[in-house]
Amino acid sequence: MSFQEFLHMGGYAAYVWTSYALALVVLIANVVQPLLQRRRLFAALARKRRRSARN
Amino acid sequence: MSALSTPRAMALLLRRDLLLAYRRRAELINPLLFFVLIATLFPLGVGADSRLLQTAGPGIVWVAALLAALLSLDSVFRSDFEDGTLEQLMLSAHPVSLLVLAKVFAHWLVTGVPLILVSPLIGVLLSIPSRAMPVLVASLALGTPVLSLIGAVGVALTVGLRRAGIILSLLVLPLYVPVLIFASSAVDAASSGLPVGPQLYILAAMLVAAVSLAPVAAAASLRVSLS
Amino acid sequence: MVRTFDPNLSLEAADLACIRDDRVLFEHLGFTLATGELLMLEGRNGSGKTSLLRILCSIRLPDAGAVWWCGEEVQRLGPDYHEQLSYVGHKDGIKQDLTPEENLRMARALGRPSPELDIPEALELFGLYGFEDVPTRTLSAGQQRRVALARLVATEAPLWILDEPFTSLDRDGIGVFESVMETHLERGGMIVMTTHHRVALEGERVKRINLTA
Amino acid sequence: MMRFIHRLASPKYFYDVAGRIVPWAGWGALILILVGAYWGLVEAPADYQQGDSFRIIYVHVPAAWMSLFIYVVMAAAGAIGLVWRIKLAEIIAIASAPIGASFTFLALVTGSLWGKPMWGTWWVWDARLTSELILLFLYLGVMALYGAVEDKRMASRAAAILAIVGVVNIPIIHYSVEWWNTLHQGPTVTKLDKPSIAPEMLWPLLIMAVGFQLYYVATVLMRARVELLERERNSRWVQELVQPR
Repeated sequence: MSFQEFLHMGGYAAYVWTSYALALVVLIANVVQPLLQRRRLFAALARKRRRSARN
Repeated sequence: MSALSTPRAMALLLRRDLLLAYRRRAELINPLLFFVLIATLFPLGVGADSRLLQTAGPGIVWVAALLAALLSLDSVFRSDFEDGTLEQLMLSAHPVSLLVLAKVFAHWLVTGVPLILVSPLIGVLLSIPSRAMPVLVASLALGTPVLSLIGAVGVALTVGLRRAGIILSLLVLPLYVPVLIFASSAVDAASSGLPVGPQLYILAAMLVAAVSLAPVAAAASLRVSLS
Repeated sequence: MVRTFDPNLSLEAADLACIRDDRVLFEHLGFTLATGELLMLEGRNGSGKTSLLRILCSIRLPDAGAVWWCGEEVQRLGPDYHEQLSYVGHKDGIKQDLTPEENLRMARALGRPSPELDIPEALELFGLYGFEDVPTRTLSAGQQRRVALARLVATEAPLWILDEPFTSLDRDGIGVFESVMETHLERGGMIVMTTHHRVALEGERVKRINLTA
Repeated sequence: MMRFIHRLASPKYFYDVAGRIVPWAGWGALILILVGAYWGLVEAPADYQQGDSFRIIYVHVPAAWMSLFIYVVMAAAGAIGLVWRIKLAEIIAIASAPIGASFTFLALVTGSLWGKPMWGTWWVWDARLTSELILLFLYLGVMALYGAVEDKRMASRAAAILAIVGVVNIPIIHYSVEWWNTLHQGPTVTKLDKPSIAPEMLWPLLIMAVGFQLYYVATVLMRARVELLERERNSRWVQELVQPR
């Protein structure tokens, strides 16, 4: 099987590759989101700490 | 003097809620009007072909009933929450779930029963054959209490929220799916002269399950919403 | 002969904490209340008085600690505890579309009816004679408050939990309610309350907790 | 054993243990998913009826499994949190919701993408797709309720009750939809049901499924850790974590 054939997926390329791409996006999004949230939280906590340190 | 028996307290609560509904009887008509209105809009939207209406009729009646039930749900606990009587119910000497059951029953009597009574009229508008009318009424009689009971859980969860309406429909409508399926299929089967026993038995089973489980869930939800 | 309550009743709280929107309102709060005692909760607005009352009623869960009624945790007692308490909160807890009499009848159905006072007597005590059969919504705010307070004497519960009971009462109403509280304590009842008014009850039986401190 | 549970229930300990599990589960998931995808896309032979389009199965079916599995986990964790008032269980429940919802979404869209070449339309009221759609609404309801209640402790208890109500209803909904489907569709070929499947097609499916499970473990713990930090932001251990002295 050539690489071309592999990409072609027997004529179903659009469906198969969209499915896998979407799965990839969803899987990555679920990892990235908590990481971002964690960063936001740490930034907020650090801000709060600086504020209270100044007072 | 000891506390009243719980059934007596439930009866008094039921009486109180009916009395309150009677004192605000002008509002009672609204869900009913809504029900009739939706049923009128459908033929205007899809065309008045009587064959088409016959196939779609049972579904339309039931979707309309679902929406009318949803519209009236908010009043189960809302006013009691706002004036603080809900707190008093939670602090009563009786199990909250049974008091909830009494309240839901009162609510069904003033919102569900009128729907059942006008449903033959809607059936005529949607050209449901007259032999299916008893089944239509029976399916509503078994199904609308389930709607009220499941709805009560949803209202109990959202009663503390300021804008509860849209969330309430998101919580409650998916749970209405089985009732919709079996009830409209019963009416459908009846209009084509098929037996309807299984559907009605399943609806009855759902009613039994809802009566025994929903008040407990609603009581637990109220406890969360009030804290 | 006025009936007295069981002298062995007690309300106890230990290590209570309340956190609201990640602000600690109070923590490590505890007290014991015996029959005939009044507990006054003091503190600034927003210091958690209402939250504490709601925890004591078992409407709200404490974030730590527990409340015991006669040695049993109130969350576990449920209705058996509710039977022993009457609560008048911020909201009057009365139906505007019902008459005072109908409101009290419902209250008696939910709790334990008082063997000493019937509904007309309870209303009369609070100066509502002649108003028993008009819709409550036509009454003034002070009169509505009186209906809510009449619930306390129309039912029989040893423990009263009161959130600012004097709100919108006139001087006469305050006087009446103070003497009602006095009688309740003499019978061996207990009261937990918050108020911004100076209350004419004094002596050993009055305990105070300041939440701001 | 009890002591272990008790220690696990302490937020700081949970935070540390979860932090140690996340990389293992995460890398394991990555490897399994890559192996499963390679096997499914390259090694497995094409289906003699459906050609290569059946390869969507390796995403669709595990996602559909996970969507149900996570809902059950969410309801169970919610029930534990409600009954024993264990904060961590509440957090696990609420952290599961968005992950479960995204798997449900994935199952729906891939089902639709699979259906297009098979049925010729994007959407068929097939029993499984319909149930999956309702499941998505149930997830969205839980998330919307959690988002709408301001006090997060109260919100998670409300969401837990809703999840339990949902989990009681899921079998009823599933059964009724299936029954409705046979009634209205007649004998349509249910392509999504595979009575028998060749082992060389099955293996990648199972590997994918385990990979998704591990992925769920990793992401739910990641979310739970962040949620825990947010709720405990005023406690000493979080303060020390943010800015160690």
